[in-house]
Amino acid sequence: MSNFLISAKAIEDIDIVEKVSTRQSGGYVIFDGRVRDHNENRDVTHLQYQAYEALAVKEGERIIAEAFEKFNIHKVFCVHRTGDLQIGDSAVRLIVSAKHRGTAFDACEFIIDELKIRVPIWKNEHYTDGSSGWVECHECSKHAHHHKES
Amino acid sequence: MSNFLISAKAIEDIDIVEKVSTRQSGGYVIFDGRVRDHNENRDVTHLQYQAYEALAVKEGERIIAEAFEKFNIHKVFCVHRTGDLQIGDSAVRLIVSAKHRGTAFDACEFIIDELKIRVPIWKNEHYTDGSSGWVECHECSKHAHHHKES
Amino acid sequence: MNTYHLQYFSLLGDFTKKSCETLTSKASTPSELYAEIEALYSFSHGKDNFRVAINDEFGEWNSVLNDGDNIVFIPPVAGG
Amino acid sequence: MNTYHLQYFSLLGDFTKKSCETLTSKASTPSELYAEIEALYSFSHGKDNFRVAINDEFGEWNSVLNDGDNIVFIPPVAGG
Repeated sequence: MSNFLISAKAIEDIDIVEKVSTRQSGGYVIFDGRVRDHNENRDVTHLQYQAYEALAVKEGERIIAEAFEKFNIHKVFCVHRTGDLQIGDSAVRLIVSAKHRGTAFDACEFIIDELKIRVPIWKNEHYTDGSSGWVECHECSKHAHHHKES
Repeated sequence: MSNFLISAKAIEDIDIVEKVSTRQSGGYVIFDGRVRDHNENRDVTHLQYQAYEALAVKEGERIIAEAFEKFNIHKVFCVHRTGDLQIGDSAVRLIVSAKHRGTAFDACEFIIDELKIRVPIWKNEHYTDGSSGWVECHECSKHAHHHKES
Repeated sequence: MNTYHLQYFSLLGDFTKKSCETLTSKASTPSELYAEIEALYSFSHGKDNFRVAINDEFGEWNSVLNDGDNIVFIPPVAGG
Repeated sequence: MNTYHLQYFSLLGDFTKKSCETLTSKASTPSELYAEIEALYSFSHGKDNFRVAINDEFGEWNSVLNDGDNIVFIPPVAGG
Protein backbone atom coordinates (compact mmCIF):
# COMPACT_ATOMS: atom_id res chain seq x y z
CA MET A 1 0.00 0.00 0.00
CA SER A 2 1.24 3.46 -0.86
CA ASN A 3 1.82 5.71 2.12
CA PHE A 4 1.20 8.88 0.09
CA LEU A 5 -2.32 9.45 -1.12
CA ILE A 6 -4.10 12.08 -3.20
CA SER A 7 -7.79 12.21 -2.25
CA ALA A 8 -10.71 13.98 -3.92
CA LYS A 9 -12.82 13.15 -0.86
CA ALA A 10 -12.78 14.57 2.67
CA ILE A 11 -9.71 13.35 4.54
CA GLU A 12 -11.39 13.96 7.90
CA ASP A 13 -12.96 10.52 7.46
CA ILE A 14 -9.66 8.65 7.08
CA ASP A 15 -8.29 6.96 10.22
CA ILE A 16 -4.68 8.00 9.73
CA VAL A 17 -3.56 6.81 13.17
CA GLU A 18 -4.50 3.21 12.39
CA LYS A 19 -2.21 3.35 9.33
CA VAL A 20 0.96 3.95 11.37
CA SER A 21 0.24 2.23 14.70
CA THR A 22 2.85 -0.21 15.97
CA ARG A 23 3.40 -1.71 19.41
CA GLN A 24 6.95 -0.35 19.35
CA SER A 25 5.93 3.28 18.79
CA GLY A 26 5.84 5.70 21.72
CA GLY A 27 5.61 8.95 19.76
CA TYR A 28 3.05 9.88 17.10
CA VAL A 29 3.25 13.34 15.54
CA ILE A 30 0.49 14.58 13.28
CA PHE A 31 0.43 17.63 11.05
CA ASP A 32 -3.04 18.73 9.99
CA GLY A 33 -3.01 21.60 7.47
CA ARG A 34 -6.34 23.38 7.11
CA VAL A 35 -7.85 26.09 4.98
CA ARG A 36 -7.67 29.38 6.83
CA ASP A 37 -9.83 32.41 6.21
CA HIS A 38 -7.04 34.69 5.06
CA ASN A 39 -3.74 34.64 3.20
CA GLU A 40 -1.30 37.50 2.83
CA ASN A 41 -3.86 40.01 4.11
CA ARG A 42 -6.65 38.90 1.78
CA ASP A 43 -9.89 37.34 3.04
CA VAL A 44 -10.35 33.85 1.64
CA THR A 45 -13.83 32.35 1.11
CA HIS A 46 -12.87 28.90 -0.25
CA LEU A 47 -10.33 27.27 -2.53
CA GLN A 48 -9.52 24.49 -4.94
CA TYR A 49 -6.52 22.18 -4.96
CA GLN A 50 -5.30 20.60 -8.18
CA ALA A 51 -2.72 17.80 -8.28
CA TYR A 52 -0.65 16.20 -11.00
CA GLU A 53 -1.41 12.92 -9.32
CA ALA A 54 0.98 10.52 -11.07
CA LEU A 55 4.03 12.62 -10.26
CA ALA A 56 2.71 13.90 -6.93
CA VAL A 57 2.48 10.36 -5.57
CA LYS A 58 5.96 9.46 -6.85
CA GLU A 59 7.51 12.59 -5.38
CA GLY A 60 5.58 12.20 -2.12
CA GLU A 61 6.86 8.65 -1.77
CA ARG A 62 10.40 9.79 -2.52
CA ILE A 63 10.18 12.37 0.26
CA ILE A 64 8.93 9.72 2.68
CA ALA A 65 11.77 7.38 1.62
CA GLU A 66 14.24 10.20 2.33
CA ALA A 67 12.66 10.66 5.78
CA PHE A 68 13.20 6.95 6.51
CA GLU A 69 16.88 7.36 5.55
CA LYS A 70 17.37 10.47 7.69
CA PHE A 71 15.31 9.60 10.78
CA ASN A 72 14.81 6.55 12.96
CA ILE A 73 11.04 6.30 12.43
CA HIS A 74 8.55 3.44 12.22
CA LYS A 75 5.77 4.40 9.80
CA VAL A 76 4.49 7.36 7.80
CA PHE A 77 1.17 8.13 6.16
CA CYS A 78 0.25 11.27 4.24
CA VAL A 79 -2.88 12.30 2.38
CA HIS A 80 -3.49 15.51 0.40
CA ARG A 81 -6.84 16.79 -0.83
CA THR A 82 -7.85 17.87 -4.32
CA GLY A 83 -11.04 19.65 -5.33
CA ASP A 84 -13.15 22.23 -3.52
CA LEU A 85 -12.38 23.02 0.11
CA GLN A 86 -14.08 25.32 2.60
CA ILE A 87 -12.56 27.24 5.53
CA GLY A 88 -11.56 24.77 8.23
CA ASP A 89 -11.34 21.75 5.90
CA SER A 90 -8.17 19.67 6.11
CA ALA A 91 -6.00 20.08 3.01
CA VAL A 92 -3.28 17.71 4.15
CA ARG A 93 -2.78 15.27 7.00
CA LEU A 94 0.53 13.65 7.79
CA ILE A 95 1.38 11.24 10.60
CA VAL A 96 4.70 9.79 11.69
CA SER A 97 5.24 7.09 14.31
CA ALA A 98 8.57 6.50 16.04
CA LYS A 99 10.02 5.08 19.21
CA HIS A 100 10.83 8.56 20.52
CA ARG A 101 9.04 11.84 20.04
CA GLY A 102 12.04 13.86 18.86
CA THR A 103 12.54 11.87 15.69
CA ALA A 104 8.79 11.86 15.01
CA PHE A 105 8.70 15.68 15.25
CA ASP A 106 11.78 16.09 13.05
CA ALA A 107 10.56 13.66 10.39
CA CYS A 108 7.06 15.15 10.32
CA GLU A 109 8.39 18.66 9.86
CA PHE A 110 10.92 17.51 7.22
CA ILE A 111 8.21 15.75 5.17
CA ILE A 112 5.73 18.63 5.21
CA ASP A 113 8.47 21.17 4.39
CA GLU A 114 9.61 19.10 1.39
CA LEU A 115 6.06 18.38 0.29
CA LYS A 116 5.30 22.10 0.10
CA ILE A 117 8.22 22.85 -2.21
CA ARG A 118 8.44 19.67 -4.30
CA VAL A 119 5.07 17.98 -4.80
CA PRO A 120 3.10 19.19 -7.86
CA ILE A 121 -0.07 20.43 -6.18
CA TRP A 122 -1.59 23.86 -6.79
CA LYS A 123 -4.00 26.03 -4.85
CA ASN A 124 -6.53 28.44 -6.35
CA GLU A 125 -7.74 30.86 -3.69
CA HIS A 126 -11.09 32.65 -3.90
CA TYR A 127 -11.40 35.98 -2.13
CA THR A 128 -14.29 37.90 -0.61
CA ASP A 129 -14.14 40.46 -3.44
CA GLY A 130 -15.02 37.69 -5.93
CA SER A 131 -11.56 37.42 -7.47
CA SER A 132 -9.37 34.34 -7.38
CA GLY A 133 -5.77 33.44 -8.01
CA TRP A 134 -3.23 30.63 -8.09
CA VAL A 135 -0.96 30.85 -5.08
CA GLU A 136 2.80 30.81 -5.49
CA CYS A 137 4.61 30.03 -2.31
CA HIS A 138 7.85 31.92 -1.98
CA GLU A 139 9.78 28.89 -0.80
CA CYS A 140 8.94 26.83 -3.89
CA SER A 141 9.93 29.66 -6.23
CA LYS A 142 13.30 29.74 -4.53
CA HIS A 143 13.52 25.98 -4.79
CA ALA A 144 12.87 26.00 -8.55
CA HIS A 145 15.52 28.69 -8.99
CA HIS A 146 17.95 26.64 -7.03
CA HIS A 147 17.29 23.63 -9.25
CA LYS A 148 17.84 25.65 -12.39
CA GLU A 149 21.05 27.17 -11.18
CA SER A 150 22.56 23.96 -9.85
CA MET B 1 -12.21 26.09 30.61
CA SER B 2 -8.77 24.76 31.43
CA ASN B 3 -6.63 23.74 28.50
CA PHE B 4 -4.69 21.19 30.55
CA LEU B 5 -6.58 18.16 31.72
CA ILE B 6 -5.80 15.07 33.80
CA SER B 7 -8.10 12.23 32.79
CA ALA B 8 -8.69 8.84 34.41
CA LYS B 9 -10.66 7.81 31.32
CA ALA B 10 -9.51 6.93 27.80
CA ILE B 11 -8.37 10.05 25.96
CA GLU B 12 -8.96 8.41 22.58
CA ASP B 13 -12.60 9.48 22.97
CA ILE B 14 -11.85 13.19 23.41
CA ASP B 15 -12.19 15.34 20.29
CA ILE B 16 -9.04 17.39 20.82
CA VAL B 17 -9.16 19.04 17.40
CA GLU B 18 -12.50 20.68 18.14
CA LYS B 19 -10.94 22.30 21.24
CA VAL B 20 -8.38 24.32 19.25
CA SER B 21 -10.11 24.92 15.90
CA THR B 22 -10.22 28.50 14.66
CA ARG B 23 -10.93 29.91 11.22
CA GLN B 24 -7.56 31.70 11.33
CA SER B 25 -5.51 28.54 11.90
CA GLY B 26 -3.70 26.89 8.99
CA GLY B 27 -1.44 24.58 10.97
CA TYR B 28 -2.45 22.04 13.60
CA VAL B 29 0.26 19.91 15.19
CA ILE B 30 -0.64 16.98 17.41
CA PHE B 31 1.59 14.92 19.66
CA ASP B 32 0.12 11.56 20.67
CA GLY B 33 2.26 9.71 23.22
CA ARG B 34 1.42 6.04 23.54
CA VAL B 35 2.45 3.10 25.68
CA ARG B 36 5.08 1.06 23.84
CA ASP B 37 5.92 -2.56 24.45
CA HIS B 38 9.46 -1.97 25.66
CA ASN B 39 11.56 0.56 27.58
CA GLU B 40 15.33 0.52 27.99
CA ASN B 41 15.55 -3.05 26.70
CA ARG B 42 12.84 -4.44 28.98
CA ASP B 43 9.55 -5.84 27.67
CA VAL B 44 6.60 -3.90 29.04
CA THR B 45 3.18 -5.53 29.51
CA HIS B 46 1.20 -2.57 30.84
CA LEU B 47 1.60 0.41 33.15
CA GLN B 48 -0.01 2.82 35.56
CA TYR B 49 0.19 6.59 35.60
CA GLN B 50 -0.22 8.55 38.82
CA ALA B 51 -0.66 12.33 38.93
CA TYR B 52 -0.55 14.94 41.67
CA GLU B 53 -3.49 16.53 39.95
CA ALA B 54 -3.75 19.90 41.72
CA LEU B 55 -0.15 20.82 40.98
CA ALA B 56 0.00 19.00 37.63
CA VAL B 57 -2.80 21.15 36.25
CA LYS B 58 -1.21 24.36 37.58
CA GLU B 59 2.21 23.48 36.16
CA GLY B 60 0.69 22.30 32.86
CA GLU B 61 -1.15 25.61 32.51
CA ARG B 62 2.04 27.54 33.33
CA ILE B 63 3.87 25.68 30.56
CA ILE B 64 1.09 26.49 28.11
CA ALA B 65 1.17 30.15 29.19
CA GLU B 66 4.93 30.18 28.53
CA ALA B 67 4.29 28.70 25.07
CA PHE B 68 1.87 31.55 24.31
CA GLU B 69 4.57 34.03 25.32
CA LYS B 70 7.27 32.39 23.21
CA PHE B 71 5.30 31.41 20.09
CA ASN B 72 2.69 33.05 17.90
CA ILE B 73 0.02 30.37 18.36
CA HIS B 74 -3.77 30.38 18.50
CA LYS B 75 -4.92 27.63 20.90
CA VAL B 76 -3.54 24.71 22.90
CA PHE B 77 -5.17 21.69 24.48
CA CYS B 78 -3.42 18.93 26.42
CA VAL B 79 -4.74 15.88 28.24
CA HIS B 80 -2.75 13.31 30.23
CA ARG B 81 -4.00 9.94 31.42
CA THR B 82 -3.90 8.45 34.89
CA GLY B 83 -4.66 4.85 35.88
CA ASP B 84 -4.08 1.56 34.06
CA LEU B 85 -2.90 1.67 30.45
CA GLN B 86 -2.24 -1.12 27.95
CA ILE B 87 0.24 -1.22 25.07
CA GLY B 88 -0.94 1.19 22.36
CA ASP B 89 -3.09 3.31 24.67
CA SER B 90 -2.59 7.07 24.49
CA ALA B 91 -0.90 8.42 27.63
CA VAL B 92 -0.89 12.04 26.50
CA ARG B 93 -2.36 14.04 23.65
CA LEU B 94 -1.40 17.61 22.89
CA ILE B 95 -2.61 19.82 20.07
CA VAL B 96 -1.52 23.30 19.03
CA SER B 97 -3.15 25.49 16.39
CA ALA B 98 -1.38 28.40 14.72
CA LYS B 99 -1.47 30.45 11.57
CA HIS B 100 1.70 28.77 10.29
CA ARG B 101 3.00 25.24 10.77
CA GLY B 102 6.48 26.19 11.99
CA THR B 103 5.26 27.88 15.15
CA ALA B 104 2.79 25.04 15.79
CA PHE B 105 5.61 22.47 15.57
CA ASP B 106 7.91 24.50 17.81
CA ALA B 107 5.24 25.17 20.44
CA CYS B 108 4.05 21.54 20.48
CA GLU B 109 7.58 20.23 20.99
CA PHE B 110 8.31 22.87 23.65
CA ILE B 111 5.20 21.99 25.64
CA ILE B 112 5.73 18.22 25.60
CA ASP B 113 9.44 18.63 26.48
CA GLU B 114 8.58 20.83 29.46
CA LEU B 115 5.68 18.61 30.51
CA LYS B 116 8.00 15.61 30.72
CA ILE B 117 10.43 17.29 33.08
CA ARG B 118 8.16 19.55 35.14
CA VAL B 119 4.66 18.12 35.59
CA PRO B 120 4.21 15.82 38.63
CA ILE B 121 3.12 12.62 36.90
CA TRP B 122 4.67 9.20 37.54
CA LYS B 123 4.78 5.99 35.57
CA ASN B 124 4.91 2.49 37.04
CA GLU B 125 5.98 0.00 34.38
CA HIS B 126 5.12 -3.70 34.55
CA TYR B 127 7.47 -6.11 32.80
CA THR B 128 7.04 -9.55 31.26
CA ASP B 129 9.01 -11.13 34.11
CA GLY B 130 6.32 -9.97 36.55
CA SER B 131 8.36 -7.21 38.16
CA SER B 132 7.47 -3.52 38.07
CA GLY B 133 9.16 -0.23 38.76
CA TRP B 134 8.70 3.51 38.86
CA VAL B 135 10.38 5.11 35.90
CA GLU B 136 12.85 7.95 36.36
CA CYS B 137 13.48 9.85 33.21
CA HIS B 138 17.05 11.04 32.94
CA GLU B 139 16.04 14.50 31.80
CA CYS B 140 13.91 15.18 34.86
CA SER B 141 16.66 14.05 37.23
CA LYS B 142 18.98 16.55 35.58
CA HIS B 143 16.26 19.17 35.83
CA ALA B 144 15.82 18.64 39.58
CA HIS B 145 19.59 18.84 40.05
CA HIS B 146 19.65 22.06 38.12
CA HIS B 147 16.95 23.50 40.35
CA LYS B 148 18.81 22.53 43.47
CA GLU B 149 22.11 23.92 42.30
CA SER B 150 20.76 27.21 40.98
CA MET C 1 7.05 16.01 -36.42
CA ASN C 2 6.33 14.36 -33.06
CA THR C 3 3.08 13.83 -31.20
CA TYR C 4 3.03 15.00 -27.57
CA HIS C 5 0.40 14.51 -24.89
CA LEU C 6 0.14 17.54 -22.62
CA GLN C 7 -1.64 18.18 -19.32
CA TYR C 8 -2.22 21.73 -18.11
CA PHE C 9 -2.32 22.63 -14.43
CA SER C 10 -2.73 25.83 -12.45
CA LEU C 11 -2.42 29.01 -14.50
CA LEU C 12 -1.57 27.04 -17.64
CA GLY C 13 -5.07 25.61 -17.48
CA ASP C 14 -6.37 29.18 -17.33
CA PHE C 15 -4.22 30.28 -20.30
CA THR C 16 -5.15 27.31 -22.50
CA LYS C 17 -8.68 26.75 -21.16
CA LYS C 18 -7.89 23.03 -21.33
CA SER C 19 -6.79 20.36 -18.90
CA CYS C 20 -5.06 18.28 -21.59
CA GLU C 21 -4.52 17.90 -25.30
CA THR C 22 -2.47 16.05 -27.90
CA LEU C 23 -0.30 18.21 -30.19
CA THR C 24 1.71 17.52 -33.31
CA SER C 25 4.84 19.62 -33.10
CA LYS C 26 8.32 20.01 -34.46
CA ALA C 27 9.61 21.03 -31.03
CA SER C 28 12.33 18.64 -29.87
CA THR C 29 12.83 19.92 -26.32
CA PRO C 30 10.47 21.05 -23.52
CA SER C 31 11.81 24.61 -23.96
CA GLU C 32 10.81 24.68 -27.62
CA LEU C 33 7.46 23.08 -26.86
CA TYR C 34 6.73 25.63 -24.14
CA ALA C 35 7.48 28.51 -26.54
CA GLU C 36 5.10 26.94 -29.04
CA ILE C 37 2.32 26.72 -26.44
CA GLU C 38 2.84 30.38 -25.52
CA ALA C 39 2.48 31.36 -29.16
CA LEU C 40 -0.48 29.03 -29.78
CA TYR C 41 -2.49 30.40 -26.86
CA SER C 42 -1.18 33.97 -27.08
CA PHE C 43 0.18 34.30 -23.57
CA SER C 44 3.59 35.34 -22.44
CA HIS C 45 4.19 34.22 -18.91
CA GLY C 46 7.69 32.81 -19.28
CA LYS C 47 8.81 29.72 -17.45
CA ASP C 48 10.91 31.19 -14.68
CA ASN C 49 10.44 28.96 -11.60
CA PHE C 50 8.63 26.37 -13.73
CA ARG C 51 9.80 22.80 -13.96
CA VAL C 52 8.94 20.19 -16.56
CA ALA C 53 7.89 16.55 -16.32
CA ILE C 54 8.43 14.02 -19.12
CA ASN C 55 6.44 10.78 -18.83
CA ASP C 56 5.58 11.48 -15.18
CA GLU C 57 9.17 12.17 -14.10
CA PHE C 58 10.95 15.48 -13.62
CA GLY C 59 12.98 16.31 -16.75
CA GLU C 60 15.25 19.01 -18.10
CA TRP C 61 14.25 21.93 -20.30
CA ASN C 62 16.78 20.82 -22.92
CA SER C 63 16.03 17.07 -22.78
CA VAL C 64 15.45 15.54 -26.21
CA LEU C 65 11.79 14.55 -26.53
CA ASN C 66 10.51 11.40 -28.16
CA ASP C 67 7.38 10.84 -30.17
CA GLY C 68 4.43 10.08 -27.88
CA ASP C 69 5.95 11.64 -24.75
CA ASN C 70 3.67 12.94 -22.01
CA ILE C 71 4.72 16.46 -21.10
CA VAL C 72 3.64 18.55 -18.13
CA PHE C 73 4.87 22.06 -17.45
CA ILE C 74 4.92 22.60 -13.69
CA PRO C 75 4.26 26.11 -12.38
CA PRO C 76 5.42 26.89 -8.83
CA VAL C 77 3.62 24.46 -6.53
CA ALA C 78 1.55 25.34 -3.48
CA GLY C 79 0.54 22.16 -1.70
CA GLY C 80 0.08 21.71 2.02
CA MET D 1 3.90 20.77 67.17
CA ASN D 2 2.22 21.32 63.80
CA THR D 3 -0.27 19.23 61.87
CA TYR D 4 0.64 18.47 58.25
CA HIS D 5 -1.40 16.80 55.53
CA LEU D 6 0.76 14.62 53.30
CA GLN D 7 0.15 12.88 49.98
CA TYR D 8 2.47 10.11 48.81
CA PHE D 9 3.15 9.43 45.14
CA SER D 10 5.32 7.03 43.18
CA LEU D 11 7.89 5.17 45.25
CA LEU D 12 6.91 7.11 48.39
CA GLY D 13 3.53 5.40 48.17
CA ASP D 14 5.37 2.06 48.04
CA PHE D 15 7.54 2.96 51.05
CA THR D 16 4.67 4.20 53.21
CA LYS D 17 1.94 1.91 51.80
CA LYS D 18 -0.33 4.95 51.96
CA SER D 19 -1.58 7.55 49.51
CA CYS D 20 -2.07 10.21 52.18
CA GLU D 21 -2.07 10.86 55.89
CA THR D 22 -2.18 13.58 58.52
CA LEU D 23 0.82 13.82 60.85
CA THR D 24 1.56 15.76 64.00
CA SER D 25 5.22 16.75 63.87
CA LYS D 26 7.76 19.12 65.30
CA ALA D 27 9.45 19.44 61.88
CA SER D 28 9.46 23.07 60.77
CA THR D 29 10.82 22.60 57.22
CA PRO D 30 10.16 20.07 54.43
CA SER D 31 13.72 18.75 54.93
CA GLU D 32 13.05 17.95 58.56
CA LEU D 33 9.66 16.47 57.73
CA TYR D 34 11.16 14.24 55.02
CA ALA D 35 13.78 12.90 57.46
CA GLU D 36 10.97 12.16 59.90
CA ILE D 37 9.04 10.20 57.25
CA GLU D 38 12.14 8.21 56.36
CA ALA D 39 12.59 7.26 60.04
CA LEU D 40 8.90 6.58 60.57
CA TYR D 41 8.65 4.17 57.62
CA SER D 42 12.18 2.78 57.90
CA PHE D 43 13.40 3.63 54.44
CA SER D 44 16.47 5.54 53.38
CA HIS D 45 16.08 6.73 49.83
CA GLY D 46 17.32 10.28 50.25
CA LYS D 47 15.75 13.20 48.41
CA ASP D 48 18.29 13.80 45.67
CA ASN D 49 16.35 14.91 42.58
CA PHE D 50 13.17 15.26 44.63
CA ARG D 51 11.22 18.48 44.86
CA VAL D 52 8.66 19.54 47.43
CA ALA D 53 5.21 21.14 47.13
CA ILE D 54 3.63 23.19 49.89
CA ASN D 55 -0.11 23.82 49.56
CA ASP D 56 -0.09 22.70 45.91
CA GLU D 57 2.81 24.96 44.88
CA PHE D 58 6.48 24.17 44.49
CA GLY D 59 8.37 25.14 47.66
CA GLU D 60 11.88 25.07 49.04
CA TRP D 61 13.37 22.39 51.27
CA ASN D 62 14.15 25.00 53.91
CA SER D 63 10.83 26.92 53.72
CA VAL D 64 9.22 27.47 57.11
CA LEU D 65 6.06 25.36 57.36
CA ASN D 66 2.82 26.46 58.93
CA ASP D 67 0.31 24.46 60.90
CA GLY D 68 -2.14 22.74 58.55
CA ASP D 69 0.08 22.87 55.46
CA ASN D 70 -0.38 20.32 52.72
CA ILE D 71 2.97 18.78 51.86
CA VAL D 72 3.91 16.61 48.89
CA PHE D 73 7.38 15.23 48.27
CA ILE D 74 7.88 14.92 44.53
CA PRO D 75 10.12 12.13 43.23
CA PRO D 76 11.53 12.49 39.70
CA VAL D 77 8.56 12.74 37.34
CA ALA D 78 7.92 10.64 34.26
CA GLY D 79 4.87 11.98 32.47
CA GLY D 80 4.30 11.95 28.73
